[in-house]
Amino acid sequence: MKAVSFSKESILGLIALIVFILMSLFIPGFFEQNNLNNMMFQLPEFGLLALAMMIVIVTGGIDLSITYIAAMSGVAIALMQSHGYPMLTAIIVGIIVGLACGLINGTIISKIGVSPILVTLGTMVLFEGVILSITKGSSISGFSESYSLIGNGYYMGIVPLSIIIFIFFAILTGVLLAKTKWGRSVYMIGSNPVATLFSGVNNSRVLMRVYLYAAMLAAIASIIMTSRYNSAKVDLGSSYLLQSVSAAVLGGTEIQGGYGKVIGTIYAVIIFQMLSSGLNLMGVSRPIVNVMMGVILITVLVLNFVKGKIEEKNQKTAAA
Amino acid sequence: MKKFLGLLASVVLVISMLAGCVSQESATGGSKGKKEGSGNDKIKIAVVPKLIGIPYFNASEKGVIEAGKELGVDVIYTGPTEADAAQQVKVIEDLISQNVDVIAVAPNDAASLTPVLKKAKDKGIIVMDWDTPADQSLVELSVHQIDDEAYGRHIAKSLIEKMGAEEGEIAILTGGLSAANLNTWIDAAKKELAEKYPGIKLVTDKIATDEKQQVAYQKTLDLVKSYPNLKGIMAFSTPAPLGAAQAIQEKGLQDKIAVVGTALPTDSAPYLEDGSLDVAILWEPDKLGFLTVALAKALAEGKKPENGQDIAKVGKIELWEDGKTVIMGPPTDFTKENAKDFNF
Amino acid sequence: MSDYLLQMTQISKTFPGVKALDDVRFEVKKGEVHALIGENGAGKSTLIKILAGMYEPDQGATFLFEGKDAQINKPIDATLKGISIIYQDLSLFSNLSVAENIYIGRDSGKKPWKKVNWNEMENVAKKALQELEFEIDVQTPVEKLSIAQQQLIEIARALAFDSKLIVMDEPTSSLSAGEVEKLYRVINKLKQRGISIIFVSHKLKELFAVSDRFTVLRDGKYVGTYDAKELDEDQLITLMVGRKVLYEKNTEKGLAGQTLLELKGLTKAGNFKDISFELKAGEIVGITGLVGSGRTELAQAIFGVNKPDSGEMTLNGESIQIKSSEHAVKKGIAYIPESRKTQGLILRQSLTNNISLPILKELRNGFGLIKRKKEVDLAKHYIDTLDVRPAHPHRAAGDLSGGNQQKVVIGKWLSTKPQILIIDEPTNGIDIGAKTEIHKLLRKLAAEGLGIIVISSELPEVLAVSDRILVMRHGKIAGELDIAEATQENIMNYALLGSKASTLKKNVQASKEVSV
Amino acid sequence: MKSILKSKEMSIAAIVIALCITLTFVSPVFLTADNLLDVLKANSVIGILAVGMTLVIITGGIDVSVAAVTSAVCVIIGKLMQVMPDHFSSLLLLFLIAPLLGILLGAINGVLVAKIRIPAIVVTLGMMSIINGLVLYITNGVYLNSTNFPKVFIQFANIKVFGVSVIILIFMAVALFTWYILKYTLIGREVLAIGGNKESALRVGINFDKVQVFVFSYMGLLAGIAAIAQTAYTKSVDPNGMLGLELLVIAGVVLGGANIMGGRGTIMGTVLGVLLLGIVQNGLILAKIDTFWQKVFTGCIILLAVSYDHIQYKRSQEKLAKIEVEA
Repeated sequence: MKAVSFSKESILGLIALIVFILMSLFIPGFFEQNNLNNMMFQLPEFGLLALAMMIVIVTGGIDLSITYIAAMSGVAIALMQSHGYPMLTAIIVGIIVGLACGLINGTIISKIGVSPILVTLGTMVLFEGVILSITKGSSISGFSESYSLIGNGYYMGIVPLSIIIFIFFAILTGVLLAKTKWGRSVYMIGSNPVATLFSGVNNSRVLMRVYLYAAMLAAIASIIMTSRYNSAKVDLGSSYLLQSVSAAVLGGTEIQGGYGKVIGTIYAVIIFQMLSSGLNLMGVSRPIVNVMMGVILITVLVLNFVKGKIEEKNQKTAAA
Repeated sequence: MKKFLGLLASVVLVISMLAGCVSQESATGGSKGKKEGSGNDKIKIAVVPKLIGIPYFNASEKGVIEAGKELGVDVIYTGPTEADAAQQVKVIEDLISQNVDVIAVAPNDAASLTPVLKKAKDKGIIVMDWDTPADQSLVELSVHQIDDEAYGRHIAKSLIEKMGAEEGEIAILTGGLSAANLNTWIDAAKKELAEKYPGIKLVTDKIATDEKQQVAYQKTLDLVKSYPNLKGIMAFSTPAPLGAAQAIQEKGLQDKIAVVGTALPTDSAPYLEDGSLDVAILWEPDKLGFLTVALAKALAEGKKPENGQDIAKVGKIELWEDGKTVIMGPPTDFTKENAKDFNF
Repeated sequence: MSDYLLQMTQISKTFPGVKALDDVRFEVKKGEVHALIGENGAGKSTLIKILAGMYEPDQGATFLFEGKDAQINKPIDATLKGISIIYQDLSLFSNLSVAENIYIGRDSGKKPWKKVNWNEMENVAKKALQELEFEIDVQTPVEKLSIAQQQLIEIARALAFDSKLIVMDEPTSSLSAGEVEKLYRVINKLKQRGISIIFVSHKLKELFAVSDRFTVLRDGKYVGTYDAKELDEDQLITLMVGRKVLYEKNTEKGLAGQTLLELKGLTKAGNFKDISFELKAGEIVGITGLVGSGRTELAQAIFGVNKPDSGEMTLNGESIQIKSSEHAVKKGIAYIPESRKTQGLILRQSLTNNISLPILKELRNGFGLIKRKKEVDLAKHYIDTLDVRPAHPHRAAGDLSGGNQQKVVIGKWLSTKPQILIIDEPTNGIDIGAKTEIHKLLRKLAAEGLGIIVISSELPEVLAVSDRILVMRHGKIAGELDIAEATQENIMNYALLGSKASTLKKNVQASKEVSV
Repeated sequence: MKSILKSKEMSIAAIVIALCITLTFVSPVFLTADNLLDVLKANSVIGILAVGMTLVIITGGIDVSVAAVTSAVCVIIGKLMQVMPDHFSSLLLLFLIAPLLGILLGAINGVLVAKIRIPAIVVTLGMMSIINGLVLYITNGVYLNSTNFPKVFIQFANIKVFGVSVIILIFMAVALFTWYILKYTLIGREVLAIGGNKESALRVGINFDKVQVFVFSYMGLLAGIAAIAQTAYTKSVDPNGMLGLELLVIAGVVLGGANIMGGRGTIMGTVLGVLLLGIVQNGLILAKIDTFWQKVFTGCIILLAVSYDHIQYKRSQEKLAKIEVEA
């Protein structure tokens, strides 16, 4: 209660800051325009997927199909554009395709009530299959020049456009979660679905929107990815699946649901991003980077545990 | 739903608002051209494989490292841990930050690398590809181990030869349905069959084996059961021929079904031995690595390769008329007899 | 010296911020039934959990069992010493069979590879059940049993353990009269065998029927230990609450206005059957009956979360089918469920967030964003009017005591301005002071024109608040009584027998049963 | 007890049987001993892991590091076999080392979950990342083929009893043994009890921490055994060969009727779940379904199976009348 100033998120922010300072000091090339820009270009797609995952986890679920939803809308956008449709139409269709995927997840989870991990396991395979049968496995490209600006362009010549899109959606997500009836219900369902239902909340509708919103974020991430990589393919961003779960959890989201903040997730994404870039600049072998990420994930949670123990002890002695 | 529509509208709005102010180039776009006085005059060459940690690219790494030592250049051999285009882009972006002189990349997905390679080029880095072609408008040089078309056809031809018959049923195994280079070879092989061997019947479309030996093994078992008249299997990607051969070995079908595929010699030795794998066709990946570095160094020094040029340790290379496509040479057939002679 | 089986002295227990027990002593003789009593929050359950090895007492506690110094740090220590505990919320495994549930824990602490002997397990279980005269296939999974049956399984478990000391926390709360009698017989048998029993109950009548001695706790402190013969019920209550309290039967009849809700033949298989009654504005209808008689299921059907199979429901004269809880809220129906902690409140969330949850829709500004200030003000309003303590709108609901939590739940529903309020066990687990407060509040709300349905097992409570009383039995309405003619006797007759006629034996007649 | 066990496995068994009947009509090859044994053999490794995962999931946990642990053990025993003499004792040593390694890695998971109270999915996710990274770093992905393996291991891998491969036998043995543990040992019943009601389990003196460490260590043990089976199956070690397998393992368990929230799950169900997945894979080729549509079919079958199972479960819950309503 009194430790408001030391919330999980602010500690994480502090860690992010320390990592940044250390890397800037000790890794040549880290604190350079070029590298900083790189990081800003790389972060949005991962950040958006991590946010999507976070929201789902806050309700106590998980979405294993998220990267394939992204790939699905990416393929839709690529197909539309390569068939000569205007960029905006293509983007809208892409988002609609993503939402349709979310609708499938949402329907089975919220209406039938099957557990999210099972449903999304199934849809993950299903979506992958659908993309494969559409693309025959090959990558689809043929984007307009202006489309590539979304992922590669600068706004006003300084800030990467994609990071602005990310910030926009991060704020949007933050506001939706903290300030709307839906967002509030998301936390409530994650904390106690029965009591929430008994308070007149339509749990099923809230869940449906959660999976739709996650799918929409995935679709936005796929717009950035397809634009950046100039193509769409079945495994577009597939390596982000477990990373986004890790980022959400490192960001303080409780895997059982009920708690999770946008800012925490963003800090976690930034930490992952800096680690990956920094260690690469140092020439650390790629697999070792993965090892480090695992170690950090576990270490932070052990630290949280220890911190909790100490606080408990302090409170006890204070009360006695 | 209303809210989502609203959201959508606002997204569109924001995009259109921003669109006016967006440009490809950063205004403060940093240093064009090569960094001066980096303290180290050695040429820095980065070689990026599709992924690291698989035998094929490990073998290439050996060649790259060796070339680095022998030719006196700094080499960096790094790539993603998964064959994921997104990760590969990151690796290259990080390499750009390290101010290398040359980047040679084996793209997982050529199109997806175009923007980042363009960025590298703009920074004054020489861009080339190896193993698999990238966007040809960006690369200075394209080093091919093999002529893809010829390679695919060669594999098909070898299969027919090993089957000992110009008709019958065959099947194709592949690493992943979305692997571009494998698809190119498969298409070439199919073309060869269609053109020259009309008696050959492909029983089903290529079957994915997830780059895993045990999956290839299972699928082969299923195949020989479903198609009892199967005479031959072409297996693309390095684990696939091993799995296929293992199945043949176990079911004792060495004489009935011919297996031809793209595998490394040491791995295939146990199967070549008893004929469950008839021939493994590949090139020598370490040579490819070596060649890539050698040509990269020459390029950084301003020298272009020539047709028929003899590269030490590699041999005569072939240069296409476009002036940038280099072919290392014909594929190597690894057989029972010669497999022991290779150490990769 | 040692005719004492258990001697606990200088027992204190501090939780972060609270001193739950303060220098308590508790001594149980061999072969006696010892009642542990006190209001909710007096520290009974903390004491029991210390005895059970679930909690560790603060420094300085002494603990003698059979005259010897005893260390009980883990539940297994208690089990090995022969202490069995029957918790009020039961400790059963719904996925396991009756036999296993009875046998479980017997081997705890033994080698993990010890072979489970299913035959022995079933024999032990059968024997224990025989003693309880409870006939059931021991292979039945517990999830298929009714609550009353589950409670018997729990008792059978303690019997099967050959325990020296059995703690029973509210063992009769869902037993029928016949089953209660069986339990008494079992208790007497155990006593004769020299087994000691600690009995925790709110039903004073029951306590006097079985107990030899009482130990009274108040506010975490030891009040005293008394012989059953030296006290009467009034004295006991005074000891417990420090003052004399009893609640009065309701005499002021509410002003029944126009009909709000009418049910006609509402039926759901396995839940309730052929329910018909009406609720008028300004009146309180009490629904009572044993736990498991279908009361809660009926309430949830009205609230839209348990859809009936057939029957008709009219609201303000219009036929309606409530499709969901959201729909119910929209139509002005509020439902306060029985379990505050799991169904009524979201414990980890703040009071504000809990109170505003049903009406978030109305707290939005033009952009659809929640007006936080208005929300907090609303919460403050209900915190003040209902006198919730501590009156801090940002505290987590879980930090509050039971009575205050219940007020928060009521506040939550009042914020929706309902026309019908259904409240299930309104004062379950709430101390007596808060109980009367809540009763008064309900009467006040009715006087303001609300139609209220109170579901309760506590007859004094039903009598204290209702204008009319419906008694449910086996999913049907067994009888309806006007407050003027209602007595505990005729209610119990309906609940147990389905008729007004009194054929019950004297000791279950609960003539003057006072529940605290 | 028996009746409910049956009903829980009923729906999955029904699906498996329906699929088998369909496939028998589609392809005459399906219902041959040869094919069925192949299917069993191909899914033995997943089956062994799924059996262990069943225990983890019954207690309400999950272990996504199984594939990583298995490949780590594969790599280590593969390296060992390169230097082992061709003697029977090598085989014995292998059967000692592999399970021990597995137990060690599993116990680390268990301790982190039980003592530090980090959610199982997070611990094992971290472990997966660490182990995979290390394996890749150390091996560089290099294959170890059977050329240098002791002959005795190859002989062992080729053992068949009445035409049934030793790998299937290992799977069967593991399944039976685990079934026995669950049904007849104290620890097995404690696993079920904890899954059923954690709070009650604590009250009756079950040591929750101990049981959690046990299930994760047991999972590790089976991962060690699975590593032997995998090596015997492929007769080589591919450090990348198990990537992504954890999802299949979990899918097998939950298809088999285990509740991901804990409490519900049987070995029989899991074996059926794994078989269902295996038969689908096998059937897709036998039924000559177009390559590109195979995943679509698999996804649909998973979705149908889990939805069907859940609807059945909900119905059975509805039927469990809590109140004896008078007629």
